[in-house]
Amino acid sequence: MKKSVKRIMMEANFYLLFVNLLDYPKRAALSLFDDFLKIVKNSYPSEIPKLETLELEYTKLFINAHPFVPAPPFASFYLSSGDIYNEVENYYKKAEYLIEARDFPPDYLIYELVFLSNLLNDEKAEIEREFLEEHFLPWFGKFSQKVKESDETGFYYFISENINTFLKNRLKELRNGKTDIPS
Amino acid sequence: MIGPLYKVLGWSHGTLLIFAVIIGFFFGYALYRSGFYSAKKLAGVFYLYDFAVYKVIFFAIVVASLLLWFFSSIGLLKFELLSFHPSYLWSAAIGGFIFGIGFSIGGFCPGTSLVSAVTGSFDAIAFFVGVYLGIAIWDLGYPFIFKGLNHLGKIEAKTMMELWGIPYIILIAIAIVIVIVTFPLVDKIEKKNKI
Amino acid sequence: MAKYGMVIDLDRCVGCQACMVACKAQWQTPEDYFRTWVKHIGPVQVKDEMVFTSYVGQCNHCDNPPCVPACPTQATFKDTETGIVLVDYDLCIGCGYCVEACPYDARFINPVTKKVEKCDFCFPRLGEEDPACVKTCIVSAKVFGDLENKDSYISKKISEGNTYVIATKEINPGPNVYYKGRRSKVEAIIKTYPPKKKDTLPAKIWSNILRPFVILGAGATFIGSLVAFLFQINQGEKEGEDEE
Amino acid sequence: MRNELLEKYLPLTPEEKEELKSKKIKKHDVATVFLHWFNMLVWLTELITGAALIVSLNYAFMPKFFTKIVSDIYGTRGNIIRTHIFVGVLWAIVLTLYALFGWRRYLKPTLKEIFGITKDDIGWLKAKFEEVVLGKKVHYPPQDAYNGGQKLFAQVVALMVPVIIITGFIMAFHLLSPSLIRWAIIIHFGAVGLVVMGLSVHIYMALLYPPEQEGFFGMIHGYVSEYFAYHHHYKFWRKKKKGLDKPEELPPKKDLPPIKAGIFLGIVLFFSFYLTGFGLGSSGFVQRTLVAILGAFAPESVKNHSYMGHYWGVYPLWNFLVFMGLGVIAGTLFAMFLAHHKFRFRIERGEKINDFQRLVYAVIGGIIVGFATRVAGGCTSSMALSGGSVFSPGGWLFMIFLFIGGYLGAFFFRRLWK
Amino acid sequence: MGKPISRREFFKRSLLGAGAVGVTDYSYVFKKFPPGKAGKENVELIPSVCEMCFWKCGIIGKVKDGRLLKIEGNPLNPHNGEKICARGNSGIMQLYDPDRLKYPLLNVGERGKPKWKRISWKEALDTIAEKMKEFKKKYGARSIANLSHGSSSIPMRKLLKNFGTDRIAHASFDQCRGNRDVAFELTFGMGAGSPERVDLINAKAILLIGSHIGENVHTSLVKEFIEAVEGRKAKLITVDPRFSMIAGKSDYWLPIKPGTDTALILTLINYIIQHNLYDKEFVDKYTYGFDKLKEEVKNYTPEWAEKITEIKKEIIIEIAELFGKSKPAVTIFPGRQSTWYGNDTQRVRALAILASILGAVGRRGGYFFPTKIKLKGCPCPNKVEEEDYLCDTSEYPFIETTTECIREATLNDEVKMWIVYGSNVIHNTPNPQKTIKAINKLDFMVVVDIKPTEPSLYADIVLPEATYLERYDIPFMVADSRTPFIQIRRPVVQPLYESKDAFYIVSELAKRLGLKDCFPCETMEDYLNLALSSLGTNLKKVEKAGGIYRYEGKPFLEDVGENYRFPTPSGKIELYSNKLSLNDKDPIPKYEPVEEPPKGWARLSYGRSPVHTFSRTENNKWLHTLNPENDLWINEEAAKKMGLKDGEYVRLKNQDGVISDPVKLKVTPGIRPDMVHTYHGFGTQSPFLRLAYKKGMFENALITKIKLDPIMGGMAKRINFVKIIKDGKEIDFPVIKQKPSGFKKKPEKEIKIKLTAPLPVGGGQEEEEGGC
Repeated sequence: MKKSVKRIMMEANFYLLFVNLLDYPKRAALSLFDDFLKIVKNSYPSEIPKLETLELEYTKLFINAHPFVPAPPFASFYLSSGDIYNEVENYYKKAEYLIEARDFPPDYLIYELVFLSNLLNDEKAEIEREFLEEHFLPWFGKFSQKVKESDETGFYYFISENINTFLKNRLKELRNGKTDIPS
Repeated sequence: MIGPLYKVLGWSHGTLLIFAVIIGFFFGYALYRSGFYSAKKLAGVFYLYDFAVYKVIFFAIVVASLLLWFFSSIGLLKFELLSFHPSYLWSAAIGGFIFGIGFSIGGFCPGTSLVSAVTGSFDAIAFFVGVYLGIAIWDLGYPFIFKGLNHLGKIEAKTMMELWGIPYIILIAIAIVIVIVTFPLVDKIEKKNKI
Repeated sequence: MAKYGMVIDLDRCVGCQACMVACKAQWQTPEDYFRTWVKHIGPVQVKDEMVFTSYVGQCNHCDNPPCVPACPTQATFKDTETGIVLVDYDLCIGCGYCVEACPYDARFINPVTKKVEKCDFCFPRLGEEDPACVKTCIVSAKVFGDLENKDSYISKKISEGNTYVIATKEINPGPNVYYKGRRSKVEAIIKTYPPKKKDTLPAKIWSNILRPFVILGAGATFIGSLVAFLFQINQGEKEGEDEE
Repeated sequence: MRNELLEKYLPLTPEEKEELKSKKIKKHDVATVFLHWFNMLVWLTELITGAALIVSLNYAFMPKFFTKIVSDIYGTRGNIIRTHIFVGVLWAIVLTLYALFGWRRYLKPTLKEIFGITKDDIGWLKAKFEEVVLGKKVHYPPQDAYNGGQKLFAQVVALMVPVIIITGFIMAFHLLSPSLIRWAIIIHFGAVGLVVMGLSVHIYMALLYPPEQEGFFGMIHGYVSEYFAYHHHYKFWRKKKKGLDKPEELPPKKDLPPIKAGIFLGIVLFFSFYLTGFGLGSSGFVQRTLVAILGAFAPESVKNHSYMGHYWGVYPLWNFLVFMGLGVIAGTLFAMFLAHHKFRFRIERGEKINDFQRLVYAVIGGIIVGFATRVAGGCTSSMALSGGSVFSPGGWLFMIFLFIGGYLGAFFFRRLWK
Repeated sequence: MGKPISRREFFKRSLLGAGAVGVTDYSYVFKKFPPGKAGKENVELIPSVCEMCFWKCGIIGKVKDGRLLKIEGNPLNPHNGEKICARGNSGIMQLYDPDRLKYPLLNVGERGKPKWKRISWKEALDTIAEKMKEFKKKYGARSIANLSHGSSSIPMRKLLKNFGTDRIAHASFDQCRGNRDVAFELTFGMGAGSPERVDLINAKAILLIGSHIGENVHTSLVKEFIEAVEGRKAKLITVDPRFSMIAGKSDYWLPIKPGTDTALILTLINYIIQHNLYDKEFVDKYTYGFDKLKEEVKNYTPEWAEKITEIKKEIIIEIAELFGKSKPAVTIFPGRQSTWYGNDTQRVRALAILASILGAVGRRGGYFFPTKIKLKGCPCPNKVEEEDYLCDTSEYPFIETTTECIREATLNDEVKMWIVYGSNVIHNTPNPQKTIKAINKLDFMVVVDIKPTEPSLYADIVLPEATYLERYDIPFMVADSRTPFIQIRRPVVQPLYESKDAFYIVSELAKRLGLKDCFPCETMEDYLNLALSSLGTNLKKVEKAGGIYRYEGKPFLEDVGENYRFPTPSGKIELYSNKLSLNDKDPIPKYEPVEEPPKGWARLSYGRSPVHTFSRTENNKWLHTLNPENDLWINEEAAKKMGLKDGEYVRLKNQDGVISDPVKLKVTPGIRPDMVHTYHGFGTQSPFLRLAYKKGMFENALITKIKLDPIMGGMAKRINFVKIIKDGKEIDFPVIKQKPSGFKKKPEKEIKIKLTAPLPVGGGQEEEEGGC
């Protein structure tokens, strides 16, 4: 059946692009890499590693590794203040969302990015700004730093660092009131 | 530290606002000390008896562009991260023209009228109120009459370097030549129409 | 009206630290801060007897708690109905005077909220269920109840005898957490972790120098003005004539 | 009136007394009066809420029933501390503004006065001591605008106020470490205690002590009778009479030559780019303040307005250009201050038109310019200056057409300025 | 809306255009929620069973919106009730541990230095099944071995037995309670049970040898033990060279010389027989070989025992008298970890014999009988018989398959594939180097666990298992209880990541190995319903009843009938063991002296920390902060002579020259001068444990000399001797002549407290009416 316009609108937003790139590497997701370059206005120095090497790298960085997961994609690992799960779920509730997927703890990187993409679609700029400023960017910066320390290919560090800078600008635009997709 | 610091270092919005006040402070100081608190001096450029406005603006552009060019060439400033006004050529032209007329009548521009109003000039206050009215007219009329008038003649290029491929330093050189040529000329005109 | 207290049976306690974890799980206290603690003592020779026990401690909700007067804004107070020493978090400015004043080290400044945190006998759970530590204590060494009502289980357990409090002649704020069991164990605890009188320098300076100075000064000037005013009244109104 | 009175303090003949009593002399100017009573209000609330906050045995100032009453008024004790902090912050802001803007005119002379302790002041204090405590008849040496006691109290207040503010901020916002907060508490209480000591004498002297009656009303409308001034503050009276108290008039500075002004403006522009990445701008200030004002009345319609909606964002005033505008105002004031220019209400116009016409044309010019900034998307500072320096095509085009429009306009409206 | 949508236009084209078809749709993550009606506010209470250790206490998970908030005890559980220990409380940290295994991983690097590639479950299980079939064809089914531990490994063992291999070793046999169960099998025909079947509540006297209850926390056992001793005032005799926590609560503390426990027990037996303190009527009716026993033990006199065990003979006599007086309500605690000096099965048999002659079997206060009921399960019989042990039983007649046998078999190429299920074989078996050597010879290795432990370093495929809070498990029948019951483990939260429960793994493998008919049930719930149907109930009903199904127990002789036949060859309690004599082992336990530490050396003993289940809980953030490292107990007098101070860090060197990590000293009078003691399970070498890595001393490294128990091959580990190394210098232990001792607890002065009286004020002075 033909995808509804809403669907297309929902799909066409940069957070979802980041989700695809930061989730387990799949050929379809990698094809979006050049769109990613366009958004973050940057060019990838060397050519993109093969899918197999990326799969190994992703598992080593984010799933399980020897000696331990260097960059666990969970907010509670980087934020030390109090009960992070409550904090995150309060944000979801505030934006009138209830987290359905339970195969990851609520502070999972992919869930938070999907949440941001929903906020963008429903134009809840205020909550998006607050979520970025108070919760997401503080830990994503540290996460990307951890990725830098152990990412041999440099591919995932490139992605996380550019997303980090991009989202910082996004936050500035949000503060200056420009709620549309940044130019 | 590589400029622009706000974007590279990712300052928080609050820090940006503090710097906005500081920059505004020196901007106001510069405008005042340049004598732009008096409408007579400002309007002089159009009535040929005091070209201070022309000289100050042009010289400021030359100095600023020289510094910008120098810093970005030695890598201390990422020129592409500066924020540029989107280039709507036709709108700029029409806007500029109307602006000129208003300037010659009122004797102020929004910034200098604020400076002069603060120093107690009633006509500056009147002008400032007028600016509010002008903008209000535009805002309220925008959806019906003026929709799109501000987005005419859009071009992609953000700077002339992009547009014509002329390097930055060459453009600055041209500006300097203009300054060298026009400043003495303007002094002569000024002396002639001294009031 | 009630006065809640606790009895910790040192003979029963095996030092398994389940209470510490249950408390942390309930109140999410930050990293290595605990509202209740289990400190192992021994085996050590006390008089002619070998003692291996654990000092299970927490806020004793004393009858005249030294922490209450130490708190300038009276953020911490002894709740009259339940006798539990609580903290009003609006008023707490995180100065830590109470932390210093507590002879049992039962308080700490929570680095996240920057305010004081202590055991409050699981105050929010008070009506429905026992405090988390009492409920999970494997050997039921911890008993919680109302000391004032005579036929409560806790009063019976105390009146059985051999019940002591961690207090000394000099420092006895009237703690409401009793320690039951062999005397040698309680003595070992008091020897290793005696209740301490700690006074911070600012508190000392305040109580010995600044406060008397302020009260005397303000008092003197106030009374001085009053006396002058009375003096002036009975002298009668000499309307503005100039004294040469 | 004998002029040797101007030299030395002499006892007055009754007629001289009558003469002096009838005349008025200015003792406090408007700002000081406003500040005094504002301060009185703040201290009243802060002392009440503060005292109501400190209730524990080791610290309490006031008896139990007092704290009971106050906490009943405020409902929960949480409200007391919130009010205390809010009023404290407000007080701190007003004082800093007063210190910043009123430095040359008010603060500096007053401080010089307060801390200028002379032999007479000490003499006055000694005499006061003897009179009150030992009951001896004493003769007071001539005094300045503030006598010895008032100077002493003023010094205490001047020193203690910043201490109270800083320690207050440390406590209210849990700054740095708990141990620092502990010290802040006792210093805060000590400082307030000191001030309260002086306050009770100050209140007694001003309110109840008959000879100072006039001084009290002096603080309301700013004037006292010459006789009061002569008798109580002879040196101040003498200085006032001899007209010595005018702040010395510095010669006004001339404007900077255009080249130097251009360099200075150029540097400012460069730093704006270097620090924030944005150029200068002032039309944005007007646009956003307008949107804020309209938004106050009809927030929904402004928020979703096709054009104004852009500027709503998080909050229209919470923006770079708005704060730059505030900076411009501050910068202008400071420039006036440094250039020793006086604040003059004036209207500038060409000879041929009268003031009213000038105002009308100014408004018309403003409307045209305002409208033009929306069409072009900026004004001289943002399009011409900032745009020009990065050589944005729009910027230069705007400047060129500006001059064209300007000369055209000048041709038709030369009557206004020639 | 006038907002410029050109940007979005741009995205749409790119996202839809270039291969967007493969882009996953993430709309499943969130559900739009009408304002105000936020998620469920109330907190659900879900009963389940804890697995932080193997004791299986009943727990309740407080869950809100599918997220676990807190774990508490299940009041309906007859054993632990609302009580759970420190580890039970901190289960939540294991659930949300970022280092957990999340997806099946294939090691594409080399063994020991893994490079893991995430693979799907289908691919992982296909490969494993292929390999198993291939090895079965080439080397026979028994070339596949399984080393497992924990309740969830039972379905896997069932599968392997149906597949035809029986090389299944669980660490608890040869490392822990193997020899205790064998000893009880030989004496009573049934093991000691887990939880131990001792009727503590009704006991008047309890003998505790070498077991440190309280520091070793098994919730219901500790609860009942303390209730008996403190509540019911039973007399407790603790025999332990170290003054353990429970010794502090006992009436008699006997600091026995290590290795001489059997001598003490046999002396007690002899004294009781000589002075007719034994239960004549019970002995005649239910025991076999009493005369032979009487003959054997006749020269174990208290005087002799005093010299050997260094326990005063008066105390020994007093204890014997006490037992005589309070029989049959005497509990001789069987202990749990009992592989100490190499001849441990005989020692435990001596304990069993002592209990039997006191008549404390099947009677209140003594041992009681289990009550098992048959539950339907897998239909087809095992392809391999239980008894057909593969290890040569000539030398160790009653050995079950142990890790040691499998290691040996692998080294001589009999085993090609290991399936390590929930057991850290490298860490829990002595001589880890040998295990690694064996692993490297393997063709294929599979590890199933919840966290990447050392074995997963060498695994070819790692499978993530769901934690106990996320899975169903086989019904736990607690038969060893006076009030037997069955409890159900139920998932408290949905399994995180792609972890699967044991049944899914086993039933999928069964499909691929053609054993599907043996595993007809599709999911564990079906299996549970099948099992519970044999009791006439189903899963729903039991869960509604709080996850517990109680059935009627027959624990004592009076229940099973007076002329009960014990399941032993003689049908009676075999004081004289026929099986042992058949295998020419001593039918009646004899005391064999144990090798003493040479001059200057001390014996290294180890025990458990109340807060850890060895390495499994070390990485748990909360537990770690409670007890981050172990410390070394050393005698006060010896330390003074050696110039060592409390809290200092020293190293240990064992007789084979292995030097340990630094360990903190705990100087205390509560331990004999000729031995040192520490907690096991610290200083893990596995870098996987982010917090626990290299914290405390890994004492397993020091245990290089092991002695296999002659009867069942259990590994005795307390026969290693150590010296102290401080700043590089070796320090000898001084020889301190120990006078025979034995401490009796002085009765406490009864001090009545009137509540109204002023509170008793401490401070150390003698206060008549109060106390300190």
